[in-house]
Amino acid sequence: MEWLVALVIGVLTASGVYLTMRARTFPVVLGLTLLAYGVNVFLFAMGRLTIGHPAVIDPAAVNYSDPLPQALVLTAIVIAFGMTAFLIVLALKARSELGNDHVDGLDLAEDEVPLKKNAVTRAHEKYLKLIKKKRKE
Amino acid sequence: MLELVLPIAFTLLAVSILLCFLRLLKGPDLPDRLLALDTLYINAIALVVLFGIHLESSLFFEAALLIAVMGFVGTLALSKYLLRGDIME
Amino acid sequence: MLDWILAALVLIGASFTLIGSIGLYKLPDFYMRLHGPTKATTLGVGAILIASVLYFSFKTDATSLHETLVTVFLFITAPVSAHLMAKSALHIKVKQVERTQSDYKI
Amino acid sequence: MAKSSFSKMLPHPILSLTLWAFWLLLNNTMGAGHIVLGFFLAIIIPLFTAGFWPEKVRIKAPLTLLKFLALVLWDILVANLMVAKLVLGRNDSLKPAFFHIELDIENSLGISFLSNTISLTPGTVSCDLTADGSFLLVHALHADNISELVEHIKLRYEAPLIKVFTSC
Amino acid sequence: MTLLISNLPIVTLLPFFGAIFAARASSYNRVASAWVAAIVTLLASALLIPSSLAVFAGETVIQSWSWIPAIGLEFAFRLDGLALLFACLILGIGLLVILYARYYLAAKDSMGRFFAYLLIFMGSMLGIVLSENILQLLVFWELTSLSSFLLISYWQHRQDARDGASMALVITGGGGLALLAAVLLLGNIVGSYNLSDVLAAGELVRSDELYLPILILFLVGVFTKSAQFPFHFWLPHAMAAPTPVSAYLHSATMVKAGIFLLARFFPVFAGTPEWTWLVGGAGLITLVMGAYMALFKHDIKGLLAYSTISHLGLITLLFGFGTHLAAVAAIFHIINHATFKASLFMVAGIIDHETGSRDMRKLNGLFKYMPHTAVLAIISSAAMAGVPLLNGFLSKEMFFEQTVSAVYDAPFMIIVLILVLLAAIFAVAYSLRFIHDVFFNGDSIDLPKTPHEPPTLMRIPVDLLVLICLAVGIFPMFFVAPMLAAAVAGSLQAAPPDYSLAIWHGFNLPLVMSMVALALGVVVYMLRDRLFKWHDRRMSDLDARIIYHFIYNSITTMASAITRSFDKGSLQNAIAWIIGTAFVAGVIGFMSVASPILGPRELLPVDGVSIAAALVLIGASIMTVVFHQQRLVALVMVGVVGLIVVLLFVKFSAPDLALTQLSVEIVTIILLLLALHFLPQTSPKELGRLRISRDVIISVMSGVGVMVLSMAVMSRDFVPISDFFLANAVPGGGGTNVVNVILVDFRGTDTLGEIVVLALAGLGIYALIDGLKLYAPAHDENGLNWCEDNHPPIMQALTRLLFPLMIMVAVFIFIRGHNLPGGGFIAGLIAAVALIIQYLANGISWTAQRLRIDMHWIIGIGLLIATFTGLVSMLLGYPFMTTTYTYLTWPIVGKFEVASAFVFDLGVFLVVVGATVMILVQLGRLSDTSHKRQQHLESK
Amino acid sequence: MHLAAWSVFLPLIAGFIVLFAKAKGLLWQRVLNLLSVVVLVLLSIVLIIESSSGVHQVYLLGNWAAPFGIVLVLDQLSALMIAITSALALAALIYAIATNTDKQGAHFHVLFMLILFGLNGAFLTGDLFNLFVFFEVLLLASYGLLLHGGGRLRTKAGLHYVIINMVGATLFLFAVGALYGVLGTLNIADMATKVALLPEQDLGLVAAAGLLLLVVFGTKAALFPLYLWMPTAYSNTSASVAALFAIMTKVGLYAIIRVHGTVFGAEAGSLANYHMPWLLGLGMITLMLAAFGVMASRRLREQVSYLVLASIATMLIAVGLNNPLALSASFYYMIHSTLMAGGLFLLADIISRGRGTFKDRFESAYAMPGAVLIGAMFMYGAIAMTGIPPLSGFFGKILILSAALEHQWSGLVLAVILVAGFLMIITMARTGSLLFYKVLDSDETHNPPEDNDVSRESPNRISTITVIGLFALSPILVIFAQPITAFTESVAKQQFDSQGYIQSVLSKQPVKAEKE
Ligand code: NA
Ligand code: NA
Repeated sequence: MEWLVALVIGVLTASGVYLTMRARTFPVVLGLTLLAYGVNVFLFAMGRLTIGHPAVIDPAAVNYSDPLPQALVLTAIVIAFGMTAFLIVLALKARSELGNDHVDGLDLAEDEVPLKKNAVTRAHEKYLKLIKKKRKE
Repeated sequence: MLELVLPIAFTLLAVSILLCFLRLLKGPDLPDRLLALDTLYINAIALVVLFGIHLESSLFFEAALLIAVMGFVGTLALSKYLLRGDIME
Repeated sequence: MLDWILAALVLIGASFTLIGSIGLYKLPDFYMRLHGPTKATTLGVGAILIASVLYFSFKTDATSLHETLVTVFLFITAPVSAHLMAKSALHIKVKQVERTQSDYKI
Repeated sequence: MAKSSFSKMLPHPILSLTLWAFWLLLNNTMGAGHIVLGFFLAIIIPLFTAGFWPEKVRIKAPLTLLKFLALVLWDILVANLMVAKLVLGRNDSLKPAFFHIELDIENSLGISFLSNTISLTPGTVSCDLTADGSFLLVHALHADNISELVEHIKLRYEAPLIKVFTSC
Repeated sequence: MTLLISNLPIVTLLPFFGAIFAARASSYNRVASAWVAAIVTLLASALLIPSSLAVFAGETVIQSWSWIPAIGLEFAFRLDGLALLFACLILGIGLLVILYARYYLAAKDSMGRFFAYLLIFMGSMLGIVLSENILQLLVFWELTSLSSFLLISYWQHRQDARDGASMALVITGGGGLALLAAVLLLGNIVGSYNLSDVLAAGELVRSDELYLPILILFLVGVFTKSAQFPFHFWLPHAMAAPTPVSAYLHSATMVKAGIFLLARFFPVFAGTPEWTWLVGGAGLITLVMGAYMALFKHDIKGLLAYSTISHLGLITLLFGFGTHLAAVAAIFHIINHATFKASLFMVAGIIDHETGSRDMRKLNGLFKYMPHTAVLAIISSAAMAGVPLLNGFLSKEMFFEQTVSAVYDAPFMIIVLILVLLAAIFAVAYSLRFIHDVFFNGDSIDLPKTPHEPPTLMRIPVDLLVLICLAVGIFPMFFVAPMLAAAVAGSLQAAPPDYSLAIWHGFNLPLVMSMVALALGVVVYMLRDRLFKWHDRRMSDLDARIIYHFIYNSITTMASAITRSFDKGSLQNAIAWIIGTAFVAGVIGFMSVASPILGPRELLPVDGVSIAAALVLIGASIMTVVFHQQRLVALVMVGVVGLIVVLLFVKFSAPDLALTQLSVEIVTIILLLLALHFLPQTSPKELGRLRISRDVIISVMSGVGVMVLSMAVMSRDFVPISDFFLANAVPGGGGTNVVNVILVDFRGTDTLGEIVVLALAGLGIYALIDGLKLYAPAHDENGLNWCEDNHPPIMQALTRLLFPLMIMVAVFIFIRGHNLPGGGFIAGLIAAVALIIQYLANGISWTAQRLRIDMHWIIGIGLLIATFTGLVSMLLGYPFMTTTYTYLTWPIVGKFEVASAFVFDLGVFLVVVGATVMILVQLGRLSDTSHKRQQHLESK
Repeated sequence: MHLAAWSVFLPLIAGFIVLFAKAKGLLWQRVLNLLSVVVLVLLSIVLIIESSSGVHQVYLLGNWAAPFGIVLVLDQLSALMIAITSALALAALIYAIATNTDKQGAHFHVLFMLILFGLNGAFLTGDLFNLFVFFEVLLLASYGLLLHGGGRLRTKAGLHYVIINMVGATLFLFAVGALYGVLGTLNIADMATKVALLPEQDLGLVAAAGLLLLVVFGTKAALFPLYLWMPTAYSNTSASVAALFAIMTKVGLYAIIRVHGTVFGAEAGSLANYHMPWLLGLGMITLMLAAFGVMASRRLREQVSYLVLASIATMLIAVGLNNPLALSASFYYMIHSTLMAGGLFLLADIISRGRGTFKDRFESAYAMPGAVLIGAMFMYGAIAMTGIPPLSGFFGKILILSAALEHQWSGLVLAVILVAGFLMIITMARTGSLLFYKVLDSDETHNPPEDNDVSRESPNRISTITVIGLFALSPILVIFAQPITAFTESVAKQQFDSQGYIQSVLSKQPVKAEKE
């Protein structure tokens, strides 16, 4: 079973890392979310795996899972949530300030293929033009 | 008897979640994937309750309850997203 | 006897859950797939929950009825999700199989 | 005067009752402590959530409701077996259908109950409600005769629900 | 009397304080600054007198205080003959320069700034020569570089001044750092930074294996400061400074600081072949090259600058000989050069000041306009050329004598002799040019001003200096002998050798050399036109400055290239570095000890559901990556991953985690959906194969790394501290849910921090969204209009029904948390979700009307409750966050527990509700403001 | 010891009081915040005095003995860190108020207080996971502060900063988790005792986790190759925040000294000090790259950021030298560089405001108002920061260099520090010359455009005084070098006495319940 969990941690981490290294904010947020899942499971697993022994004191129980990593993971989950929330809002702020959702503020990076323009992107462009015009005024 | 049936039940559920996952992969449209996710949530309830029976422990009941209470919120939000884009207005 | 009932319930529950997923997997269009989970799973989960009620009520000295709440919630929420998923699928014009009879055109 | 302060204290008595029961179920106990605690919560929580229930819920015929629920439970059982058969069988023989049901029920909670019921029972899923609330769009997994199906739904589910819920 | 035991530091620091006054004084009166400077100089000189008497009596005055004992830095001063000689030059010439500058500076020049800088320089220079501690010496050393920078760039609007200043700073500042290294290493060998100790440890230093590196570093410091080849080129560019500065810093004092060090450390370093070759070699080259270059400069200050370089080379060469007699000659020449060169610079300044030009091709026949100045110039130049009866002649004779005696010792030194003679010839030639080309040689061409004599007071400093040249030249025994003897004794740290200061030593080889030099010098000057042409054709490109600029630019370019190639401003790059480094660090750490990967712990068996769930998780995780360009799909995949993680927590006995993960998961999906509305729905496709492969490699490596790490740990046994928690949760914490007891009791501070994080996220997001306006699409990607039905009634009705039930569940989860899975955090999330569903189903305004609570308050009150629960225990004499609990028995209700941790958990609950709702609702409102803005824009 | 705990709780309480004061208006928030920071400064002075006895003061949060509960530990180093932080915070706050920075967005004062909560907590905690929590607190507050005021570049820098720190947080958890998984504890002192007794076959995991942790702290401390977030973040945020951030990198450094110094201290067996060569080597690379960065900078704020990077690199080198004298030197240098960097960031802002539309770009601009004073201050700051005599930077550097002499890499260390210093000196000379000497002549063809004149701000008196106040500490560091180095030596000595720390933490007993 440990191998399975280790594999899960590994895959979550690898996927998370890959997405975190993407150029657009939203995938990065997803990547960090996966990474957080990965590290939470890791941290949890550091108390070793136990089946059927929750750390709730019970006179009948013979042993318990390690409660400490669980408490740590709980804290870590909350913190990761706070951070993710902040980041996603920051991503919106960045889109507003930079005009795009590239992490470096580029409209189109060198190695990206421009998206086909659709109704929304066209409307967005129009909107940006309007704002520019207004700023000039 | 129960001891005999439980492994079978678990196996059925295992197949069930794999089928949901296959639908999740195939799509083809977003509502399909959404439905797969929703079904996974419900499968999870079954799994958790069954697991509780298996372990003779009621400590997992709240997990099942919460999945029932909150699991649908994700589906709700995603559907609303498709409908309105803006889920909170 | 209880053991047999429990076993049956558990087996029924698991089977119907599986059937729901089979429906999800193999039915030809989205609207049809919707039927699998919304129904099959309710009974599937329901049966297992009843098994749990019986199990904990009889195995331990206290009656355990709180599982019914799961069903209550599920009966409220599952159809709402289905309704909204269907509504959104209709909205974005997800295809239906040709043979669908309809007084309504997407 | 006394009545109004009572209704302020207990804006939704049925709800409070439900919540009390709910609490005891949640805790899986009939212990004295929880009966007291549940009682207080059953009073306090509706006060807090009162604003979210704009219209008063009145259940005219509680017995009808109970009968209705039993009926639905039975139908769900049947529906499951039926759908199981349809699902496991050859799917290309299925005759899916979209159809509208003209609603006579006006209470929104009633409509919702109806919609849920439809979704939970034989081979139908409620898909949309028209903006004015007068038609419900339903999808059937397999419908040989649509108008029969509509009639069935209206009679079996809508009629008792109309009895139970009165609209304000 | 305290004055007497601390007069040296006062002398040194006085000019620094004077600088402040000088800077301030100019705002009252233009000339006041000059007065301050002069008074400070006089005062310092007066303060020096008592100690000077002791020095002449053969003593070395040392005054020292402890400063940073850890490294042997003392606040220590020393006055011996050498220091006194230099102090006299600094103060004496300083005073004359101050007087001169007062007239030299134009009306628009800031007097205050000038004299302040000058005083800072003076103090720094005094600090160098008076320091007993060589670390402290270094402090002043760098200060002279700095003040020189300020003085050269005094006319800051001029490009040449700025360039010259920065070049001087680069060279001398860099040299200073080399010197610092030398001093540190030297101190390390000697075990002390005090000169007395260092000077006594010459033997030790010279035999140390680091002697050569130290010597080289030391000489880099010396040569840069004293403009020795190959570092000489900054000095001519420093001539952009006002002429008083050139006279003071760049001929009389600062450039002598390097020479001073040669004299100072003579007993430590000198006497080895390395010393002779390095010091002598550099001196010789500098001597010859400077003399040659001087002749070809058309700018009179340029001529003087190269002449200075040459004379400094001469002095360096003398020290390079390494003999005591040569050192005497060197020190003597220091005095002489300071006097005649300072006066020459002042003359150059007068010419510039009165004619508006320094170009010898324009300046001609000035004798008839300024005869007095001309006479002064002629005398000084003669001294520079080494004409008898002037001071320059005496030291030059001594110099020739030393060279000749060196030839006796080593015949190949004849080359040196020839080169020295060549330099002397050129010295005569350029001296002659300075006189003839400026004061005679026909009439001036296109001068900006009509020349005339300068103001008398401006000329007086020159008069005095020329007088000294004559006095020393004619009566050396009377005017200079005692000073010289004391200085030599100070430098050599030994009795001075026998030498004679007589004007006439008989008809010997040095005299012949002098005569030859004078004669051939005249000849060379006569041939100047041809020489200039030849020089312009062949030699004018030879300029060390070009190499300097090449090196400087190369370093700058390289710095930019390196910086830009590493710091590309690319986030992806930065993350790749961090993760890559983490991987490498982990691997290296693991490999550094020969530990096996797996331990002996028994593993759990695998079951089918686990495999299936793991497959789903892995598949969904990979699909998130595959579908990341279709964002909504990827989001659904993340949802699946989250769900399986919940199941994983259930499976492995962590119900609290399962509940938490589930609630957070739901809130996260809503959060991301709210945001996704304002973002593009798809990402552009990436083409960069290289980058993608790099990223794949990094991700796979980190995945494998983490997997191995977790497996390595999980397969080992360990003894955690958790048994304590299990044992004490009930008796100590009053709860059976150990995880919750840890959270609210054992490690309550973590939880406090955690809710602060959440509160901060809420507040931070509030601040971010404040005023944020985005583009809210009016239809979806495919151009499909949004569904008209913004609040589907069925959803509305049923979610309202759910609301009280969910609140009940939240209360339930909250209350039981201490004993069973649950707690304030999960309960808070459930309550928040309950509220958020209302917002989703019924809209913001509808819900907000019914929920008139500012979430700021909820957060604040939550924090308050949590913190004050902790503080209450402090009132009772226990540490912060100490909890307590008790059991009460009430009628009907029965026995129940009351725990302070419960109150703390209530705080947690409130913060979670407040922050979560605030975050999501803030985001939700965004569309409203954005829509309004769009309408506003479009209506225009 | 209650007092030390108060240095953590005071900013927390002040934080939400300031939050409540929002309703009362900005003035109230300002006054409350200033008051709190002043109290913190006074408190930190008391803490320094209190800690100077050399005894570790241990505070058992929740009255649970270590290693089970979380402990706060006050020693001389933590007292010093708190003092530097408070002093810097005071200056940053005054400047923010003087320039109305706090008006540019919501919740400035709350964030400001809570970052102090996080910082002081991080400096005092003796628990590794609790350190993580305090890190996250201070980071989230720092995100808010960094982004305060908004703007294109700032937002981009903030985005990078946030994401990188989230990656860092993940790494931190991996490291803490692995350490717990092997050692079974979270208390730093307890970890040290366990590492010393660990069998060979488990040592590799601890070594890996330790280096991973070094990467985490190294990222915070801006160690090569992890520093990429730092120059952009510092150069694009508001001045007062940048000034406050001068302490942020030191938190990473502090964590290395505290955690690695204790867990992998002299008694750690085969892992004793195994991280030191990394610090030293990477520190030297960082220093060189920082010097290049200073040369390559195109804006003043960027340049100052690289100067700060260089200063932190210098400290890392000093720590990596691993001897008490060097550590003492690094503390001396830290006091100096943190305060000077703070001042320099503020000054850069004054300059930027004074140059109008030219901002802090390296282009010739029209002479700024008050150029003489500002120019002098700039020169002063540059001298201090690049380590030219007679200001404190030079002495800090000499302290480090003389501590390096006995090290086997002494030649290299000397060369790197001196060469880097040289490059920075010449570059700063060029900068000063460009900003203050090479001004556009407003008389000639380039008349400053009307609107340009308007946007040039005269230096605000209070902000100027704030900078001068920070700068004035440099000569104090020089003049009173004897007592100050004596103090830093004692701080360093205490750090080298890991056993003292461990014993104090593990032997502290909870308060016994009083008799009923
Ligand atoms: Na919205
Ligand atoms: Na230590």
